[in-house]
Amino acid sequence: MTSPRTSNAPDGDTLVEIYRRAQLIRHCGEQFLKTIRAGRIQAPYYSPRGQEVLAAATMVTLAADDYVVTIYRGLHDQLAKGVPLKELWAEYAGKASGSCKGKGGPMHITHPASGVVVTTGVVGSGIPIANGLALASQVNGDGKIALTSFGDGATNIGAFHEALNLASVWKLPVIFLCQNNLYAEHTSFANGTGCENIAMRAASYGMPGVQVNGNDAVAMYRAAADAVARARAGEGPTLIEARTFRFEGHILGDDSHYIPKEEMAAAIAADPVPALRRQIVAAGYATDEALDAIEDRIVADVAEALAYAIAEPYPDVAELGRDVLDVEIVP
Amino acid sequence: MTSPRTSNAPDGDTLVEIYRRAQLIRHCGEQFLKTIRAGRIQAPYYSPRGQEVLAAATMVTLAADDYVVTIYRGLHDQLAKGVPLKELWAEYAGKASGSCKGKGGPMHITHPASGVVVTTGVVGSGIPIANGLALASQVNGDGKIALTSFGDGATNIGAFHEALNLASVWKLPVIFLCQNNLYAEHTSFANGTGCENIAMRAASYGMPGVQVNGNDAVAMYRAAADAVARARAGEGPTLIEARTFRFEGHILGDDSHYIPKEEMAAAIAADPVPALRRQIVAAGYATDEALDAIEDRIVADVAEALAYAIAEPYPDVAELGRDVLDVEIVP
Amino acid sequence: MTATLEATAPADTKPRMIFGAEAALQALDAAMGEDPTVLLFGEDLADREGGGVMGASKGLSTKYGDLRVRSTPISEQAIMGAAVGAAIAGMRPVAEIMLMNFLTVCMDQIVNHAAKIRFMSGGQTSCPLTIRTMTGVGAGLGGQHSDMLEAWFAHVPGLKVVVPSNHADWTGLLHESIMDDNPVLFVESTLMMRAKGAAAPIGHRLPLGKANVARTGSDVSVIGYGRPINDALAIAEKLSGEGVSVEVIDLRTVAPWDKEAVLTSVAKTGRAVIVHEAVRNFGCGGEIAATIGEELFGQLKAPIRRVGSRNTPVPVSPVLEKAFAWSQSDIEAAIRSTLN
Amino acid sequence: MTATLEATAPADTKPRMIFGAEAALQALDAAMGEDPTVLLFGEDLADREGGGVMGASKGLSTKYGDLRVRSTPISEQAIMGAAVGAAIAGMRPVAEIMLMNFLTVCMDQIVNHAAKIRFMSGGQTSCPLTIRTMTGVGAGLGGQHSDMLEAWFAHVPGLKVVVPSNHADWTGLLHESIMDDNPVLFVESTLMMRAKGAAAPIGHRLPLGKANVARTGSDVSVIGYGRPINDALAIAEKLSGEGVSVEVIDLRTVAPWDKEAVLTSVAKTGRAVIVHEAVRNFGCGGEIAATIGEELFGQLKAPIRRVGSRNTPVPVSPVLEKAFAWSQSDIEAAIRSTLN
Ligand SMILES: Cc1ncc(C[n+]2csc(CCOP(=O)(O)OP(=O)(O)O)c2C)c(N)n1
Ligand SMILES: Cc1ncc(C[n+]2csc(CCOP(=O)(O)OP(=O)(O)O)c2C)c(N)n1
Ligand SMILES: [Mg+2]
Ligand SMILES: [Mg+2]
Repeated sequence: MTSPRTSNAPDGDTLVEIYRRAQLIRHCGEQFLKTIRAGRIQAPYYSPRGQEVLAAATMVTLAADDYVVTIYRGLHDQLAKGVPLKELWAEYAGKASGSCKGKGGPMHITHPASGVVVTTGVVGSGIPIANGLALASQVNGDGKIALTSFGDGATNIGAFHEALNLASVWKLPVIFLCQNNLYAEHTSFANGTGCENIAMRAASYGMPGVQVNGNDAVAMYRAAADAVARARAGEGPTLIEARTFRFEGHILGDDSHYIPKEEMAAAIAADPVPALRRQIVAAGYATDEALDAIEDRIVADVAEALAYAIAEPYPDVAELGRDVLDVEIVP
Repeated sequence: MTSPRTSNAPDGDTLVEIYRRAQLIRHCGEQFLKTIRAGRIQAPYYSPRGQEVLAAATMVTLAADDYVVTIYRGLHDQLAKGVPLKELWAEYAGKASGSCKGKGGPMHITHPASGVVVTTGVVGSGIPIANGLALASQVNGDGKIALTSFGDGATNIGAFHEALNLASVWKLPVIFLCQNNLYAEHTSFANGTGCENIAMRAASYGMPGVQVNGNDAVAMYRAAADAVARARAGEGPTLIEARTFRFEGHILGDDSHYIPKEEMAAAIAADPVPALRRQIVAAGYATDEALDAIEDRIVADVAEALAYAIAEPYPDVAELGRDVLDVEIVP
Repeated sequence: MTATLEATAPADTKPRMIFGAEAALQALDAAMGEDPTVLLFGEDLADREGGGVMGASKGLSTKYGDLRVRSTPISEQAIMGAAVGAAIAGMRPVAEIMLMNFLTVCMDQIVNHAAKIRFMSGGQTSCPLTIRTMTGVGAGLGGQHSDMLEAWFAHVPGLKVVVPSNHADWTGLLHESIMDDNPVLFVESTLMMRAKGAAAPIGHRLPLGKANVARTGSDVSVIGYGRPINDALAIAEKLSGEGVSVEVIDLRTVAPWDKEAVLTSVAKTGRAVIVHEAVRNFGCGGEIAATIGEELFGQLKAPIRRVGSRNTPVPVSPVLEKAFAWSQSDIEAAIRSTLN
Repeated sequence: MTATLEATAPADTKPRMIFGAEAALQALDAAMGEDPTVLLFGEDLADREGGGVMGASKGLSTKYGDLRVRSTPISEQAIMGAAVGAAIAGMRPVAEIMLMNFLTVCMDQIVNHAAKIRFMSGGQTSCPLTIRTMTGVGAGLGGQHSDMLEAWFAHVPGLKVVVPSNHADWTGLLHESIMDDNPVLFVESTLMMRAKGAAAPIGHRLPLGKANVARTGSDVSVIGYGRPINDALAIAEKLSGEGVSVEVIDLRTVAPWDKEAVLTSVAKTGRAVIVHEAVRNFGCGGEIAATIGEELFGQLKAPIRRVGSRNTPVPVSPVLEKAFAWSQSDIEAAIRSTLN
């Protein structure tokens, strides 16, 4: 496990941008919870609440056309990478104007224009795919890199192992971001994983493994920026283990009964979003008023996206025969 | 990577027994090569030539009813664990009296009485199965342990990763023996594997990882005996990386064109079988004459098994409908 | 061997109504109580993790101990491999793979090992394991969480495949599957898991490989398995009002399927409709229809119709999901088309 | 769209005779030369490792460079995932999975990703990858190295499945598969790899989804794909001596299959025999037979027969392997039975 902290800390504007994205995730997520709970949208919902700063501080280090591969719990990654609210909401609602025309749904959000090219629902499955994206960049020499985000539980599945080894052997420009929220569904990290941390697993592939507090915007930014620099320079892959916590259950409806109350309370007390706000205000990067204005704007945008998603039409049934193959079929 | 060499070195008789088993493997293997090359038996043949001492020194540390799971290149493991020559030969020849009635063939040699319960042809696939055998022992409390043998190339496949992690989490009485012969088919260890050695991968699972010269009977014996003791004591799994080399190609017909000539020549010069003989004689554990007698006996036994295999009848066609399910079917 | 005509409701007049999870739990509990070699493992299924995400193993790790009931890491190959090994060593493991699409990460253990070990060892080893898995369209879970893939496994000699259509059968068939000496893939329905149905009586066991004549009739045979059986029964009831007599054959076991029961029924009615939830193309319906067509050539009064889901990945949007899935009206239309 | 009647032998009178590996190599070379986005990876296939264990990619890494042609570790999930990712990013990867049974360790990438990504993304991403794999009974390799599993993939909407029956088609179909904008599973024969056959002319490409009427006839249609087509042709030749006129339809593409060509043929002959190498039960033959039976009801002069391998794992002993596999005499018996 190595920790070469060479990248600079984010400047004030970058921290404010990280905060903006984190708040966007938080408000959007809260609105999803409310909307689904109220039955206005039917969708499985995997809340990223608690992991917002991690995603925001990571994604600001990427270029717009860098690739991101994320998972069912991917709302934070998607918003932080720039997936537009309206297409996202419409997709959750299964509408024709959703980013995937309502065919993929929340677990498969895809928006190539913002670099989010794959969202998967099978644990670990996105990791080998990220290699392929990075491979294309390597062949094309276009300088794009790929980042794949996954959970702690995913590091126990075969695809993780195979993909990290291949990325190392091929020196691919890829970043493996493990968002270690300490639980995989109902199973605690300690009960499912044979080693003490994820970062150390990088040694098995001869690549740098970095452990970082994912809830600390500065530390997360620097770790991500380091990995980006390595990948961009053709020095190969990095495994980042970003420690974090999820405040809601695994999926809407899960009451987190398997998490000790004190553990949850401590995590919520250390909520990274308000912590980042305090940090920004204390450092004088932005005033409370300016941050409030950002938040107001977000609240309005989310409300607009929600209204849009509800109002939009469902796809035409003829859509069923489209996109199965490159030509329309009679299904 | 840890190397707790606590077990005693093998005594003279044990070394002689290791030598006997190694010679059995060598002679049996040579006879297979000849017989298949001559077209008297049609079978794919994966020679273990060069890896005999490794298998012999490992298997003497196991009890008769301990489980072994091995691979297509498993002749050395099977003979060292006690699979009888005649059933083995008859199975290679596809005969009714083969250990598997001719249904499994060389790649699936099975002989529960000697503990060889599974031989697989899919790289890495036996590793998770060994966990299940060890699990049964753990539940039954019968003290049996399971050893699974596989190649260096197999450590890059997902099943390896998943199985080692699970064995660690469940503290299973299982030994993971990687026979690192430096090549996986035509791919060199360095070109396929992202890290410098296999033993270090044990750290990813919080289990001891031991690297040993598998061609050194004493070192191999001690490493295996250590792992056996750990498993037997309920202390959990061990990963052993035993370095070795294969002298013949991957499979009969492969001319090893991808192996540098000097590398091959050096390995053959260090042939572990005669080396062990010199060691035994030098230490006075046995005379050359006694060792010759052992070899003569082996040569006779192999010849007898060959003759048996050739003479035995093929299975009845009705066998096709048997053993598909627990009851006979019309296929 | 002919089909068994069996009431799916238990003996007492007012059966207890239970969720699907309880139907599974009843069988698991009974099998574990009866046979100490029955082991359970899979993700989150011990009580420390809540006894299964659906609660289908609630209480079992407490009752039978942590040695016999274990939560696992997210490692399906390791889960399935452990089941194979334990089975070889004389256990009756029940491995839970949360959703059927996740079988795609552990096919090797199922297809190359569990299914073949008895044969490849010449009968020296056997592999009496049960794989419980869940799937189905209608829950809005989309392409990677809804596929019915039983046709794959039916095509693998050495495996048995069971798909229950109701809660009582679920219990009876699962218990039997665990006690069967062959590897069995047991496919449960996500939506039935969340729905209530009549419980099976205590100790209920149903033989594998035997179909159930769920409704007798004389004009047309509807043959299928799993959830669509309930739709077939509903349509049969509806059509009986029009004087059309529909026989409904619930295969229960997809492989090996009860050919005799099916042929007996179709020989009687002269008309057949096959229905399953899986995508129609290259689904199990093809085998059944082809067999009927071959065996009863010249005796059929109408073409054999097949009903299944559409030939696309499972979409998420409710309108598309509905259009994708087989439906009662598909079944009705197929039946009517055989009557013209 | 009707079937194309096409000579499988190239134009010049004395075609070059080549091993199967060369048939594949010819297509790979042509595709790589034509399109710089074509990438190749799989175990041992670069020249450093000998250009593929069969030599099917010999010289390509030298000719097109190590960036485009790469040997991989033994990591099929990583291989297939890399193919999926590269395809999404605009490449045309050809991933080699040494043997078909090893697809069982990377089914997730094929089934949950490659096949569905276009649909699940609403058409925003596509996955133009080709999977080359090898298999087949007769080489004495047994249960884990010989299975024909194409029925699984035919049942997965979004995938194309191609199985050539001869060397020239192999080249023509492989080239086309690589250029196809959908994920294609391309199944090669282990025994054909080692056998010689007539080479395709330079630049040979054959359309996917179109069957080949390999022999015209009027009494009975034999429909199939892969190696048994050659047996069907041999039997057709033999029976022609008895005045029986057999039409042989080589599907070439199993999914989507050329329904029109098949129905046209059977409408003409009134008799059908389906043949494939895979185990008969729940194989692709069921779909084809069921479709013919449904579409041509009342027009058939005899029951549709299906020929396939027996319903067991693939045995090793030569006598059992022979008993397991489909055979010419199976095909002959099936044809004769339709003529009674
Ligand atoms: C191969 C596979 N197995 C099981 C599941 C069911 N499942 C969905 S999420 C999940 C837990 C994943 O935990 P982790 O990787 O830590 O990510 P987190 O949900 O905590 O973000 C499980 C087991 C799945 N989707 N895929
Ligand atoms: C999953 C899988 N992929 C590929 C193969 C083909 N194959 C057979 S042996 C082998 C090399 C294995 O190398 P290693 O693990 O080092 O064992 P060794 O043969 O050197 O003993 C390969 C690639 C296979 N049998 N299974
Ligand atoms: Mg987690
Ligand atoms: Mg090796």
